[in-house]
Amino acid sequence: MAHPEFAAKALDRDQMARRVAAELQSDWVVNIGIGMPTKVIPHVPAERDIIFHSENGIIGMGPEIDGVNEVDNDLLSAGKRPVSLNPGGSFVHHADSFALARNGRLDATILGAYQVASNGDLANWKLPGARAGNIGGAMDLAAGARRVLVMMTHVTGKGEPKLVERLRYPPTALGVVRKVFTDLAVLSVTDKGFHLDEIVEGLTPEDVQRVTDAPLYWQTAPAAIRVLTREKG
Amino acid sequence: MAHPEFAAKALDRDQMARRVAAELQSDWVVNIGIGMPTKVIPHVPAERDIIFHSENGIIGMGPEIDGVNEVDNDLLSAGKRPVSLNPGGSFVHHADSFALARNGRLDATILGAYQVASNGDLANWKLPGARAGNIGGAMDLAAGARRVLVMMTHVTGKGEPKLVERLRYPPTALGVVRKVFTDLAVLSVTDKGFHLDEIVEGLTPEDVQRVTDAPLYWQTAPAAIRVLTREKG
Amino acid sequence: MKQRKANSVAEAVTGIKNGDVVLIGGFGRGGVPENLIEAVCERKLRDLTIVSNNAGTGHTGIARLLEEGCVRKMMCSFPLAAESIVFQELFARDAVELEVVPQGTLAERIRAGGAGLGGFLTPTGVGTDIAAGKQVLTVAGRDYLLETALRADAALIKAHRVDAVGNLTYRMAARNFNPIMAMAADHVVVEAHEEVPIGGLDPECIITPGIYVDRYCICPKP
Amino acid sequence: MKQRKANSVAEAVTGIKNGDVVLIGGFGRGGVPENLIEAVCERKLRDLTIVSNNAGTGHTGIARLLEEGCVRKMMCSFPLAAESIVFQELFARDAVELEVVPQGTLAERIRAGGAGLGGFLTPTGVGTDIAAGKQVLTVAGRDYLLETALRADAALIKAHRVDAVGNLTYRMAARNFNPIMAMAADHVVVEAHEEVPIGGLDPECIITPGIYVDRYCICPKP
Repeated sequence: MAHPEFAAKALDRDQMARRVAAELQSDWVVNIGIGMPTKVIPHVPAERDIIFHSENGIIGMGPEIDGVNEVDNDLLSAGKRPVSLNPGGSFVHHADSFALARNGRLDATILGAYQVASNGDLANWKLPGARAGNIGGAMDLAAGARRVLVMMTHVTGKGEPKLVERLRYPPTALGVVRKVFTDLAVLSVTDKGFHLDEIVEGLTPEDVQRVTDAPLYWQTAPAAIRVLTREKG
Repeated sequence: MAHPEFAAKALDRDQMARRVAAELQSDWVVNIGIGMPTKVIPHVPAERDIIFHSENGIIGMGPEIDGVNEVDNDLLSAGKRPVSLNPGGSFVHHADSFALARNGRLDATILGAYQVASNGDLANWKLPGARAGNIGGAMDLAAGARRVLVMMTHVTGKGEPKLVERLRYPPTALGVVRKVFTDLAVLSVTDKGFHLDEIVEGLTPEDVQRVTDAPLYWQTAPAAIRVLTREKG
Repeated sequence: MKQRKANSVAEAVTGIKNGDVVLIGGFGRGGVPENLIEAVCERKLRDLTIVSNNAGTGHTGIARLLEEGCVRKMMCSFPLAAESIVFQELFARDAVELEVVPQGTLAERIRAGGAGLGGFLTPTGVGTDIAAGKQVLTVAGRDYLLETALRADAALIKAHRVDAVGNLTYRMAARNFNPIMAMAADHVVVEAHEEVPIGGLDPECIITPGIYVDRYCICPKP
Repeated sequence: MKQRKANSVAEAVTGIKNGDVVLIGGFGRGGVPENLIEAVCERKLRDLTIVSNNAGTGHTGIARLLEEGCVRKMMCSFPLAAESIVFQELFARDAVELEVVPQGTLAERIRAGGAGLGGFLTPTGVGTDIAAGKQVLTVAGRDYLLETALRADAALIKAHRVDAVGNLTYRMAARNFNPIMAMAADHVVVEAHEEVPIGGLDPECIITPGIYVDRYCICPKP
């Protein structure tokens, strides 16, 4: 959820998905986590040939299929929604699927998060003090992918910053996040902390800093987030 | 090679293979090592359904094919001789093949040996003092199979005993050998050392003891080795 | 030939015992041996440890096993999905134990069990709650957790095709945990959609060799 | 789409460099990428570490690499086969280094490298010369050697069929080390018997997904 103050200017989920899609480069192998990240696939520019991996053993996963009557449980995304297999795709068992996650051939994974710290620490599986949480494939993907890209709202539903100086949530992996895509900004994790790469139109760097619980640094004029159109890709 | 004194009474390789074949029980999965053990397959009684494994990823290997003109290098035994695949057979890669070797589903492996000690230690890869040796799959098979069956001559070409109290050769695996099939006798490895199960016809237990470098023990009259006929099975 | 085929689903699961650690294939609703699980429920077994990626959906399958009180402990990667209502209710009142394992580590622990290994070093979980009580070893300058192999008494497997030798193929992403679980249990029970004659499966395309299968039954795809 | 197809065998191997650790598939004469090896020979590279089950046969393949002085070190399980005449001659006069690795440990070290693991615990080699200098860990009362993962700069792979995406199938026991080696190297080069259109390989029967393949060339089966 966007910070109430900036709600009107914040990107919607579709726009966020477009921005993340634009980040993915030709010939990358990209793992798609559950939730918001699954929206990225339909927005990948047609000329970029990207191979999507789903943790449940799909290499060459296509977009989720909407509006099907008969769901085939044998071809679901990690989020358990019906998907297609692209031409040239294949199936592997779970050990081989996570071998890929840790192998070095996975160019990127797109994950949701509760918090990201300015040193790249990621929290996305357990609430503080909770007795249990859902790890799923996130720990392996975060530890193994070449680039961990996080896609999340800039603040919680209660307006609390999710970009922080030190995690207050139990970590999923340490020092792994490369870039964060929120509804307000795109930020890189650097040796000096969060670098503000892009801002949604109509906000200033200082606006973004106010809803972020870690120091940001930026060039004189960070670019506007490039979201081309609102139409479905 | 048989001890010169007993050469006339010793089993030939074909007879040894018959005796080992008789040991294999229905529904066993049996790995066949290189050399002498490959001769076992054709002698398995027809009513026993045994699945042979070859370390190079063949499950359901048939016997070696003699006298073929065109050797297909894509279907060779561990000893690199052309073989067939039995109906219901399949292929796995090397990591999966050795997963099977260590899995517990491999009922037996049949290996050759330089020496076997009365505590079950096996030596079959390296000569004492040598700079290198051929391990192949023997260490994994010896460590992983449920039953390690050794098939070897009772003494070396120079007449030196190969059944010993303590290995003088570098070990392949410790305490693993279950049973030894030589050209003179069949012996079980027990907590009390080598038990003489069967003897080739015409020899006494004392004869076998004389060419063995470890104490043997036996019942009043060990059975004669059961080798039914000399014809090819 | 070893008689692997059971005449009914009920007959197929007679080898599962009270107190068993049982691997159950599937990811979400894909590749779950639902008929075998239901048959185990009918047997009213107790003190099972269930190893599966999820902790049940709705009131069928693993959820029913939980509901009928068959389960002492769950090992899974994603216990608190919206659909795992039975598990969450039991867990809230301490009526079931839970071990949460990262999904890739769960898969690899099972694979190690199936490969006769004692354990492995993984980068997953270093510096997290998952590392508690585990040895950290450094190889070539990188830290790894030592995770131990997981081997089970039994496995319930969902396959697509089977032959009388027990060879299996799977269907699309329903493959998931099934092939590695089939290697990691002492007693492996399979439900398959259809049976083919021996030789009816291409030897190049058999995913689980029949040597890992103890019993199978046929449950046609609905 | 990534251009994986090379126009010639020579072009396929241009990514191999002096000093590389190179995995080479095959067991005996089955599944050996003979054309790729010959092309590497032509490049007169130096200081290669070759990882393969055997140490060459006669004067071709790995034996020729050795004979031409390209190899600094061999890692294999069976170096002294009757046919490895070139290797044995070089080894006798200390002109090549040797690391002998049990075959299953070799396969598993490569598999661990391909699976992003740091190492694994194996029962193989406990109490033998192979254990020298290695850590012994006890899990559930059994001793295991800690063996480390093996990852390479390059791999030379022999496949049966390939499509433009790089998906591979193998032929019978020529599969052997090839699929695990394809996962364990930064630069993977394949020779395949034949090319099929995308979609020409059954997704259920693809053994090596194309994501692991950097280059391939076609060398029809003789």
